[in-house]
Amino acid sequence: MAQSNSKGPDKETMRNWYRQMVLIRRFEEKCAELYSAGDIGGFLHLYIGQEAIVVAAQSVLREDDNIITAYRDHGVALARGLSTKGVMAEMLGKSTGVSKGKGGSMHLADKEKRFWGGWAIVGGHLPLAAGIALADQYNGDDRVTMALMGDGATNIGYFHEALNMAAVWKLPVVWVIENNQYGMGTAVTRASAVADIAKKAEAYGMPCCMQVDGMDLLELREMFTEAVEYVRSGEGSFMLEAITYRYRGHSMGDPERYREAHEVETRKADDPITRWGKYLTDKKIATKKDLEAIEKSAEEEVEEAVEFAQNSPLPDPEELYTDVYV
Amino acid sequence: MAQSNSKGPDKETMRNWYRQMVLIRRFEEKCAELYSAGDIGGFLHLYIGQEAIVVAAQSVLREDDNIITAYRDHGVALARGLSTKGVMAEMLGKSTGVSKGKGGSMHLADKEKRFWGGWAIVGGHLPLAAGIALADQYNGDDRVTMALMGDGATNIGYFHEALNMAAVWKLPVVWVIENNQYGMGTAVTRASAVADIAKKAEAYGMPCCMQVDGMDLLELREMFTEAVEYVRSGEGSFMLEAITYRYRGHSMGDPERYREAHEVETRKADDPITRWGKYLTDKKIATKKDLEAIEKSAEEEVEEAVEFAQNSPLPDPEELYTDVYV
Amino acid sequence: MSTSSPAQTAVEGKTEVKTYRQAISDALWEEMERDERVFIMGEEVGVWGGTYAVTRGFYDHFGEKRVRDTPIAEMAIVGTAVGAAMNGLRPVAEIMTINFAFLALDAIVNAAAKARYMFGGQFTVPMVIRTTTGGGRQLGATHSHAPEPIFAHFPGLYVVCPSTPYDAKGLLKAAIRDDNPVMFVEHSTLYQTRGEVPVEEYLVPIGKSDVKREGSDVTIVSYSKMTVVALEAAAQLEKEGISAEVIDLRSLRPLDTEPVIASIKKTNRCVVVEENWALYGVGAEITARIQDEAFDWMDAPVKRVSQEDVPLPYSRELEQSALPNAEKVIKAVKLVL
Amino acid sequence: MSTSSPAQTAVEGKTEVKTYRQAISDALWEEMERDERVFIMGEEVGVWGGTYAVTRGFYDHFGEKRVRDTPIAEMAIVGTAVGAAMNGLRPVAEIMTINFAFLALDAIVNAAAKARYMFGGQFTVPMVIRTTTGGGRQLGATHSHAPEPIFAHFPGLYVVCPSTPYDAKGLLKAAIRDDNPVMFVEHSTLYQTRGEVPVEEYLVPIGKSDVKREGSDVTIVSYSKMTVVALEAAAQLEKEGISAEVIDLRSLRPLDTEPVIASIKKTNRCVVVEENWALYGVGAEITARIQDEAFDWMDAPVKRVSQEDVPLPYSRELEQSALPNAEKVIKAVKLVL
Ligand SMILES: Cc1ncc(C[n+]2csc(CCOP(=O)(O)OP(=O)(O)O)c2C)c(N)n1
Ligand SMILES: Cc1ncc(C[n+]2csc(CCOP(=O)(O)OP(=O)(O)O)c2C)c(N)n1
Ligand SMILES: [Mg+2]
Ligand SMILES: [Mg+2]
Repeated sequence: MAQSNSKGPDKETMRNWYRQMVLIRRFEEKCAELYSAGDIGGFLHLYIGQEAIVVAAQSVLREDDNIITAYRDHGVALARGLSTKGVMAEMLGKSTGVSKGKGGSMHLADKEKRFWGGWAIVGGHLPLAAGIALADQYNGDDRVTMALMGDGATNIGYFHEALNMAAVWKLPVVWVIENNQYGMGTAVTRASAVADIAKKAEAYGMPCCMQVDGMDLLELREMFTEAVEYVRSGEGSFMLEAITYRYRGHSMGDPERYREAHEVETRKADDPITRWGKYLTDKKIATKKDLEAIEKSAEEEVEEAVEFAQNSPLPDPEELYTDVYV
Repeated sequence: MAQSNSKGPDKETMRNWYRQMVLIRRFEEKCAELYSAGDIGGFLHLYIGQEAIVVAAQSVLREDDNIITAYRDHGVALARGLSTKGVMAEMLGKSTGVSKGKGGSMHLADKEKRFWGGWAIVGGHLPLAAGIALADQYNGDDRVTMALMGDGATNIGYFHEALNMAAVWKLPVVWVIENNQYGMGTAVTRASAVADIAKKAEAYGMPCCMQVDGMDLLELREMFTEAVEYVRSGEGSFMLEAITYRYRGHSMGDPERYREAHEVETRKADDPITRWGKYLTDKKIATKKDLEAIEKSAEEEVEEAVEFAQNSPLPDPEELYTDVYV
Repeated sequence: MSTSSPAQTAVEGKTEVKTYRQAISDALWEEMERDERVFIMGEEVGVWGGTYAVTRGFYDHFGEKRVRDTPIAEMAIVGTAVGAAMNGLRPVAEIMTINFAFLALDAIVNAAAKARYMFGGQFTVPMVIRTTTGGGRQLGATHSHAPEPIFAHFPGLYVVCPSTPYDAKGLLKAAIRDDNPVMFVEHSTLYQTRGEVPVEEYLVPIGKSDVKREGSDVTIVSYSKMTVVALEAAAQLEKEGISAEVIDLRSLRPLDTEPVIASIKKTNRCVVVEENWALYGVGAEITARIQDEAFDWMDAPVKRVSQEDVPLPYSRELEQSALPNAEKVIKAVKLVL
Repeated sequence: MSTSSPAQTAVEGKTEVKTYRQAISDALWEEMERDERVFIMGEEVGVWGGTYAVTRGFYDHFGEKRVRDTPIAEMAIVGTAVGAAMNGLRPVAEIMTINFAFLALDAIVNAAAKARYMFGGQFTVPMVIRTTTGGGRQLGATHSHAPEPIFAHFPGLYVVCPSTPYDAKGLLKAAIRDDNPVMFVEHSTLYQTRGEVPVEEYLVPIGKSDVKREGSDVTIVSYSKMTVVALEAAAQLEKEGISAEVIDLRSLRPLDTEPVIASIKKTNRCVVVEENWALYGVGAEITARIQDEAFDWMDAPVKRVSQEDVPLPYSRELEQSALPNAEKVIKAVKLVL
């Protein structure tokens, strides 16, 4: 899965990144549909617009590295290679879901794949990331833990405590800020004293990549490679801020009073998938037809996942009482 | 009380700073005695070694400015002009105490004097400082709020949330870090990712004075003047880090396994009171005899306070039930 | 001033039908109009208009000085409000949902609730923490708590949990005017419910339980959303010839059990309906008081209808099966009859 | 394995007298020797040796990898321990006093207690949160809480509160070996108390209440320090010819009321002694269970002896007057007789 050799990725791999991004987007679009139809409940946070980040991140991680994120977690799940069926079944609250239908959209995880979960309390997963990394460091494993968070999360106490502790203990964590310009409806500058969020790394004496273009898969990969190498070398934590944008509302039902439609349209013009598709065709790594085939296959995968999920049974009523304690 | 005119303080005022520092030290020494004798209970955190900071701070504040601190609060109380008797009576849990005997050493306050309290949860008073300042800003008052905290407090979530909010809202607070090298037994560098604590100000885009010599009353005054002027001008918050040292244990009963006796001795050699006394005599602002007289008068004030406290009645048993609700 | 509720009694004077959401919004609006010192701060209360749309229109009308969007920083939201309250303002601090209030527990308990006592009565902390509670919306385990009793454990604080538009409006206005810190807990599945609300200004005093329905066979005690569930159960029981009295606690601190005891002396039987987990919950406290104050009047043990003792799952059917509902209440009533 | 306690029963096998502090220290030490994955982290646990001296000598012996001083950062202390536990270690996270655990409530409730359920059982969180509780030391309102029931409200967590050196050692070892998150609450005024502790290794199972003293006239239910108070009261009552049975809950979650119910069926009378405030506390829960499960055996209402419903003041006499003591327990017993 990982491609961190110096020769650079092969064409197949590069096409696969395209597929991953498309898969995430189609998946998200389908979720929106299913939510409107009442098949998905709760809160639904879509990753549309941000796909390049997690695909780039995942592309430089080893299979045995760790990843953890917040509630906007479908992208991580799919890029990490969780089964699309299992993820979709979770959306529908079915027993075949990755969390047995108990977690829902915000609480996907796969222990085997070392995806330690989507967590819905803003910032709450950040000390968990530190702890996961601590266990590896403790055991002498050279695994890296990647922790994704939003811009808004950098204002909460958890962020400060976790990053400081990680820095003091030189824990092997790549802290990734997905700066999509808003925490719900609050623009970064209305909530954070510094617009340039990566400045916060200075308070922890932590190296960082600032303002990475989160719409550019290659730039992201370069920066993630640097970050992961640094962290794996045992030097401690690293922070990376990717500038991105979510096209959809914060979650379904967002009245979006905080931005103009044209702002969204402008941003959409710089779409990470379109951009990567163009790169692939420009560089003759894929033809237009290849891309169409990929898109089709991704769509089919999503359709099959929906079918699987819809045909899956609900959790047994007795499941209510399991998993509370070991 | 305040002396922020450009002509500089008069001699009387300068001698009075000496008296304030001496008063605090004598008061603290007496508290240690009374604690050992069992007259004071709970936790007792002495301010010995750090006296110059609060005296300098207070010397540049207006009477109607605000001040708030943590549990190491006797110095603030005395410098702020709370009655020594009332403070000592509080130590002894008497009804004549500044908090009616309900607060004790860690919870002194005087609303009239706008000393908003000593607070015993590390960092817990920092958002309170923001809120006090917010009320002034809201009302168009040009008051400054001064919030003192220890080095250890800069690692807790409260610090981050409060400072970020204060910066976003441009609240008129001078954030003062009394870096006495340890949070209980943990040296700064073992707890904070950055040894140079004022670096944390950068995460809030906040101006700061780094590494002010906390044993030098004049340097402190200069820096406090700058900070207070900046804040009063409406530009927002300012951070100031004073390097200091507590001679005594963290609280009574500290086994002090984290430092060598000679470290303490070395630091004591650079005592703020001795230094200020020397300045006064060198500059002929006071004679040795003057200083001795001041010391004697401070001691008497403390003795009178003890007598007052000891002769004061305990709170009426019914006081248990008052002040819970308005 | 009337403490009756539209759920059972005709409100005196002219009324109009309002949603719980609108009633709360009106209360806040009126208090902000009345008193310049009242302001609201919290996540998304401004530009967004409140995630439950309670403050829609406030930002444009009152401006950003009095309708303050905050960073995601629950400890600071509450702590800052405490400081502002001590220094003369009357903040309404919104914690988006009560789940996030766990992060602010220290500020609530050690600052808001203690500031007065600990300094010998020097300070007052006239503030309201508005928040919203409850499960049943498939939000998963972290976002579906109804933990009011843990906050109500602490002296120095009031905890108010209205169940109707009438109560919500009158109690929020009373909370804002109160000089003590009040946690005002709305229920996220009640915002759309409707009820009569007086056109004229009124207050509902904090700390008075309210008989929402009179009955003679059994007493059902509840609060917040569970009052609606209890009333549903009572309506169904009536068809079976069972007359249930429903008492709405309205606040968990102060806890007014007088009407409960009076009712028990009439019905001799009681069921408590609470959305929280049973352990150390509201049902436990009510039961303890009843057996202490009406021991000889009890003909059967008090039964508690509570959330199943598990974290709430996402899957709809599973989640619903964990929550109290009218059916479970009816079953419990039949057990005590 | 014996669940009896030195407070009332001879422990089998060879024993030695130890303080509560030493018993806890020994338990932790032995478990760290036994299992490389066990480590301790918290404020001042290392160089200082623990503010209550429980980890004195650990730093030198086990080194800084396994005895980790942390910044003052309670949310991160608990959260980091949760992550480490999920990833294979068995952390003991010390929160210096339970007052500071309010800051970590979200990490305790939404991470530690939910991680297993919410992800369908994928994760285990084998960790212990060691902390110390209680008032009575003139620490003032912010530093004198005994709020165990608010933590015990939440499923997914265990809350253990030992009252004797024997229980403390056996329960801490059991907690460390348990695969669930356990909050282990020591009492700050019990560290100096002494009792018999077996020389041989033993465990005390979590979730079993313990009859600390047999009696026939009245049942006194308590936990932690209040068990000591209850035993004191029982000893005095004996002189007056009143035979009190004392039951130590030992854990508030799981809550084992079987021995309580059995005892009530014998004595028909009960007093609960709790250090926390009464409202939504332990006494409420115990009372609710008793009246539910032993309704017909009750000859008098259960009485609760709790902390007065005020924040604890600093002044010694005032503070003492707010806390439960033997005298108050005796008074309550006489009320129910
Ligand atoms: C502690 C806490 N407070 C508030 C919320 C409600 N909330 C959910 S997401 C969110 C915004 C987070 O913004 P950001 O971190 O930028 O992530 P994004 O949603 O943009 O990916 C808020 C306020 C929460 N889940 N947790
Ligand atoms: C939230 C919280 N955690 C822990 C403590 C215990 N404690 C009291 S003082 C202190 C050290 C604080 O150090 P610092 O901020 O440097 O202040 P100093 O005592 O040196 O003045 C600690 C850990 C507390 N009071 N509050
Ligand atoms: Mg964002
Ligand atoms: Mg310090």
